[in-house]
Amino acid sequence: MQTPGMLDAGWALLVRDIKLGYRRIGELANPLVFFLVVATLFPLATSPERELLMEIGPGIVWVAALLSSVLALDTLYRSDMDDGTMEQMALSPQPLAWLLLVKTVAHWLVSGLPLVILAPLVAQAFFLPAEAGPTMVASLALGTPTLSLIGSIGAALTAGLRRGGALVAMLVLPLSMPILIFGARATDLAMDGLDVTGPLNLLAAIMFLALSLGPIAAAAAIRVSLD
Amino acid sequence: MQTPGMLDAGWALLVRDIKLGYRRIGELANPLVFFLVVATLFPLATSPERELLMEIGPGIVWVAALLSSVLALDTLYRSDMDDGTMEQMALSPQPLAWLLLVKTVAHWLVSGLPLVILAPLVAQAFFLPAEAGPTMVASLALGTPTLSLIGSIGAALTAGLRRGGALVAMLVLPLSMPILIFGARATDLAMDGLDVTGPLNLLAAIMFLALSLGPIAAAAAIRVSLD
Amino acid sequence: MWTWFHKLSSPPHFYRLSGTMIPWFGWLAAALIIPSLYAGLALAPADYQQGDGFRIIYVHVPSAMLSLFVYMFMATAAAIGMIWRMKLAHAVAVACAPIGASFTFLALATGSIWGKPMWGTWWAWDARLTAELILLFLYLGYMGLRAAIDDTNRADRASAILALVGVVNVPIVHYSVTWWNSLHQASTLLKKGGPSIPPDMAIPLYGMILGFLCFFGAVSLTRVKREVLVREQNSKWVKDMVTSK
Amino acid sequence: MSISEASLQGRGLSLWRGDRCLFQNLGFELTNSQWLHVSGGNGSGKTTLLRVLAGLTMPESGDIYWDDRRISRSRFDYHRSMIYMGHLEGLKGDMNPEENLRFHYQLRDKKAGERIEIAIERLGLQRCRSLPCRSLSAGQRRRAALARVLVSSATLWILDEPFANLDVKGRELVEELVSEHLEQGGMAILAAHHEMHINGGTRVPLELS
Amino acid sequence: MSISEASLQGRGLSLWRGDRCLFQNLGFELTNSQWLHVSGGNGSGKTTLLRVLAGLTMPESGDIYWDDRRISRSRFDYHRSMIYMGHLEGLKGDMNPEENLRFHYQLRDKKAGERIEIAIERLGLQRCRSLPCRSLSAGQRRRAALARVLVSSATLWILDEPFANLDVKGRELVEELVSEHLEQGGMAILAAHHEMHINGGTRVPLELS
Amino acid sequence: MTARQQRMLIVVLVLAGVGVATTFGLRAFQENLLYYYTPTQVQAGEPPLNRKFRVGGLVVPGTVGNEPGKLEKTFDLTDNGAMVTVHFAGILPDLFREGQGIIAHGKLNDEGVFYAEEVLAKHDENYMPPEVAESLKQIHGEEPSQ
Ligand code: HEM
Ligand SMILES: Nc1ncnc2c1ncn2[C@@H]1O[C@H](COP(=O)(O)OP(=O)(O)OP(=O)(O)O)[C@@H](O)[C@H]1O
Ligand SMILES: Nc1ncnc2c1ncn2[C@@H]1O[C@H](COP(=O)(O)OP(=O)(O)OP(=O)(O)O)[C@@H](O)[C@H]1O
Ligand SMILES: [Mg+2]
Ligand SMILES: [Mg+2]
Repeated sequence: MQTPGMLDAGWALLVRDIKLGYRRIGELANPLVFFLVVATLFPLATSPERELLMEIGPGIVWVAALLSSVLALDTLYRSDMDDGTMEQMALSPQPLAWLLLVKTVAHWLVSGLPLVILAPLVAQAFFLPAEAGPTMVASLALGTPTLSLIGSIGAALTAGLRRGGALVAMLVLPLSMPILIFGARATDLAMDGLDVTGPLNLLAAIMFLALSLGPIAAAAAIRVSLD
Repeated sequence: MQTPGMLDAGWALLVRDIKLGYRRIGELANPLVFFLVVATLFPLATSPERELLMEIGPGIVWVAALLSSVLALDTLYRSDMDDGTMEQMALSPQPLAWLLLVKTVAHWLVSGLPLVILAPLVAQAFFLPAEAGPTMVASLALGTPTLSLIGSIGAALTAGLRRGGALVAMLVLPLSMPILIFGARATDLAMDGLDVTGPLNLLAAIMFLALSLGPIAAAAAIRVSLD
Repeated sequence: MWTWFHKLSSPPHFYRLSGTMIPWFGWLAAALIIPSLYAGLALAPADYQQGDGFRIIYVHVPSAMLSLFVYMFMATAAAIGMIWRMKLAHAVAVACAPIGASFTFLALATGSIWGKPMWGTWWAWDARLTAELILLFLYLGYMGLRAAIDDTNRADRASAILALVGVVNVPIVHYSVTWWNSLHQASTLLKKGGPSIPPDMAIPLYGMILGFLCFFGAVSLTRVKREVLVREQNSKWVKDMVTSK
Repeated sequence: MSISEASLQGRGLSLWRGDRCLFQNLGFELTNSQWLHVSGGNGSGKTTLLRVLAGLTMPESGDIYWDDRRISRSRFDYHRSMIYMGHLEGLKGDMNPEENLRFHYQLRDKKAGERIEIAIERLGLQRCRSLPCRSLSAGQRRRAALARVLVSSATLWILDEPFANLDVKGRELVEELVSEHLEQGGMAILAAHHEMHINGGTRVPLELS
Repeated sequence: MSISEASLQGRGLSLWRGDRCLFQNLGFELTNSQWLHVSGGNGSGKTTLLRVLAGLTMPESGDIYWDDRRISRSRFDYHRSMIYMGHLEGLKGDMNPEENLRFHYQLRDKKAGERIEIAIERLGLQRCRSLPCRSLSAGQRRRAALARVLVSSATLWILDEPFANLDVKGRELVEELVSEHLEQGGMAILAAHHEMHINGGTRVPLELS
Repeated sequence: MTARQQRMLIVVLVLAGVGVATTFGLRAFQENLLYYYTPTQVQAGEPPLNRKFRVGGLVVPGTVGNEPGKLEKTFDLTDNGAMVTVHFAGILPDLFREGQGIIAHGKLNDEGVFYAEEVLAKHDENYMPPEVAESLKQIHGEEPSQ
């Protein structure tokens, strides 16, 4: 018997999770379509004027990002919890925090990354100036992983409960507020041609904090849920 | 043996679902908190100018309502499906469509009604004029049940699937768009002191249509999911 | 009539029949589309207002009409499949969805391209345009739902329900221009008191519409044929056919 | 005989799953005091057949008749006189066994109230009657599901692996309950891997392969 | 003997659930070629005890020692040499049995690849090896979970009701597998309601009440 | 309740529901569900003051104030009933010309002048070659009616 290294095990889990996420080609489109649909809702509900849309554009992109990440959260650990896979992972020789981190990364790759890539397109639809594009992408690239990491703690805490959906949102959304504020602020500043390093640095700081402490908290929460 | 009437059975189910929904006091707050958080997000993400907020206010309230209703959808039938209660309901002498309607009503009472009640408060936060308040409440009172009813079809279609989250949203949101448009329009009109009977009538029409046909579609979908 | 219906619904019979019909539809489509397109783009006079810009009508209108027609066709097939538990009808519905989505996309795209010079905007949140966009989302939702269910039988019935629910959107797309003061023009061809377009402009348009219909017939039959083959791969007639080749 | 005359027939039932034929042209007839013993190895299609008989799954071809009427046409009557217990227990984890039973009988039978008490006692659930079902042991959950069957005054019991997770006493109890039901003129359809010692009623064997 | 020396001890284990004491001051010792037979009626605490022994649940008091080291201190070593099969199978419904097995061994053991094939054959899963697990029958799923146990070269097997849902042949197979494992010097902890005919190894009884 | 009664009840309820829905629907269509207001409605004071809305109508021939070198334009809109003066600073769509249907989006000021921020040309459903349009004009002395 030769226990696989953390990297090997992590890679296997990553591949599995992405494969499960995209088992059918059609599903590749889901987060994208969801994001687009949510973005469509705003011009429908408010009035579709260029100026207004420009003003609320960054906010909408961020809200859509947050929501589509929260919406997918419920399934992050729930299914592994329900079918016993989580038990097996907790009993494997790999550190649970590492496995959960990998799962979170996979979740981000499936639900967050498409959004980062698609953001410029939505920005176009909201008539945001081209120079704000890179900042929007950068802020989303720094912010959405943090959303997933924070979300993963919430998902772990509620994994043992039946109806987690709204509860996760309740735990996660308040914690995600700062990210939203600074993310949208960065894009706003870029639209006015101002310096954006401040908010971006802050987003990076939060991301690394979440990256190093999040999985440990999540692992502890999962062990409690399994008890 | 004496089969209970539809009203008795429906009442029992309603009481059970509400009891389960509120079994933990904390969860009473969930949809509300979600709604509030989404609504708060905008002033945070965009700039908190009075005029802008006034303009997007009705739209934001509606989008928040729609999203918090979609978010809660996943749990509407899922848990009954997973533990076999749905099987038993499908095999009871009560019409399945009726039982599903009752479940949807319970879902609305837990997730939609608090929102209707809370809306004037949010309207305040967005500086909406007081005369728009009653219309906003009326439009939400007519629109959110429809959202739940349409959502229930989506939830029924995806009840047997593991990862329904984003798919439900994708199925439900397009169909909900008209409600969003007319709901926000009504509030908009009321803000200008104009006649709102048109959109309100339309919302009522859609609600009754959804009320009479929605449960039948949902029942058919559940039978398919159980197969 | 009833026996004909039954015979048609038997997969091997349908397979053979569609095999002979596809070329007919294909050639008919080519024979209609090519001359109509030429007539529309070169022979028809320019419009008194829009000049040559109006010629995009020859793609926009057929694809827009087909987007609605295909949806109704698909929903009807789905309903037949649900009511009479006819698998072939489900196969037809499945085969139609991507085609309908493509027509919808084409209508949206050509509409936008047309809208930019004529209206001065690519897009407006007008009733017709929004409803057409919802139609696209419905097609996508239909395909997404199918993709998410692995059992064909269940996928058939679940997606059929969705298709039927979505039917409410079709009259909204069609009548939006009469119900609301939309930016989109009202109906030209189906106008009360006859079409308000002269024959030399209209005939190529009718030709294109018929051509698109035949094209739809050919493509959909091809897709249904393949779908039937996949679904019936374990049945005797398919195995016989494969071995005899 | 406290249960009125009834009959269940399956005619020409066939079902494929993927490329696999689970059963083809299967037929049987069951009347009062008879029980259908569905047997076969793992994956032979017992669960699937039971779901077809309950009306949850559509057979590819063939029909099921209850009192000579197709069950798809007389759902109300059939479901009133039939109770199904599958692999899933149908208990809400947040409610205790008693609440669960009460809820099910609010949908099925107005008069079941008194029988709930008896069923809880009979199945040995007194100790855990007020625990939420999620913290019950596997066997206790199974017993609660069986209590639901017992409370129903259904003519036809359809039980899928009723013995799973039960201890020795529990298994004997189930055999006893089924026997009593058959003696009163009821019918039962059982799928199980264990030998069954059912004294009352007549066994109708049905072996799937 | 292909498996190296090892020992598992429980000392002074106690656990309450609500106001109920499931076990108190429970102790045992297990070494190579021994198996612990945990028995007791429904709800007596077998599953709970097995989860405690696996390290999933914390006992109220007492400790478990693997090779004389507390398992809470040497998680890595313990989890490497132990495999647990509970009421839940730990199979992803969207993946087929083979993919599931492969995934588990990518986390546990680099060299398990070759043994997967053998395990699938041994447990009779050839026919359904490429079906998504959600469409397997209950018994087939149980067999896939057992295949996971078989593939592991773990010293200690902890199996909770391994016989549930299995047909007669399946039950015999499990007995055979456990016997072989014990003969090779392995250890096992089994909770079951059925009589077990395990020839290899020594039985250490543990009755919960 | 018997099976039959149950089925009847459901059918009745569904039909009643659809009926009520139709009533509301019909009532809704008698009300204001517009994408834009007509000049007549504007004159009657229907649209809101100090808020943006859309006006649609035909550009009245001869009213397009064309100051060369300047982007700003003023013109009148009519629906063959009332008239509204529109002021617009920006690039007009190709199809904008006298007699053409357009939709303007903006605000009404105190003097009743409509300050547009966006002008969209609305094309009607009539298609014809230029010569025909010309001859029609000669016969009727006007553009084909909207
Ligand atoms: C994105 C923008 C557009 C969309 C989504 C769209 C959509 C549609 C749809 C769905 C139809 C079919 C209606 C039916 O059969 O009932 C249609 C028809 C038509 N559209 Fe568009 N359209 C767009 C832009 C335009 C533009 C810019 C023009 C020209 C100014 C135009 C001219 C027409 C015409 C002439 C018809 C045929 C009407 C008839 O005779 O029935 N469309 N459009
Ligand atoms: N898509 C498919 N293709 C091929 N076979 C399938 C498919 N879906 C399900 N099956 C098979 O159908 C059978 C379903 O069996 P079912 O659950 O009815 O068995 P069972 O007799 O209840 O078994 P058990 O004793 O294990 O509970 C399984 O053998 C499964 O492998
Ligand atoms: N909060 C609580 N209060 C009192 N008793 C509890 C509580 N939570 C769980 N229990 C009891 O603890 C026991 C847990 O038993 P466990 O699942 O370990 O039983 P088991 O021996 O595996 O039974 P089975 O043979 O049915 O699988 C059950 O009897 C349950 O009723
Ligand atoms: Mg089974
Ligand atoms: Mg147990």
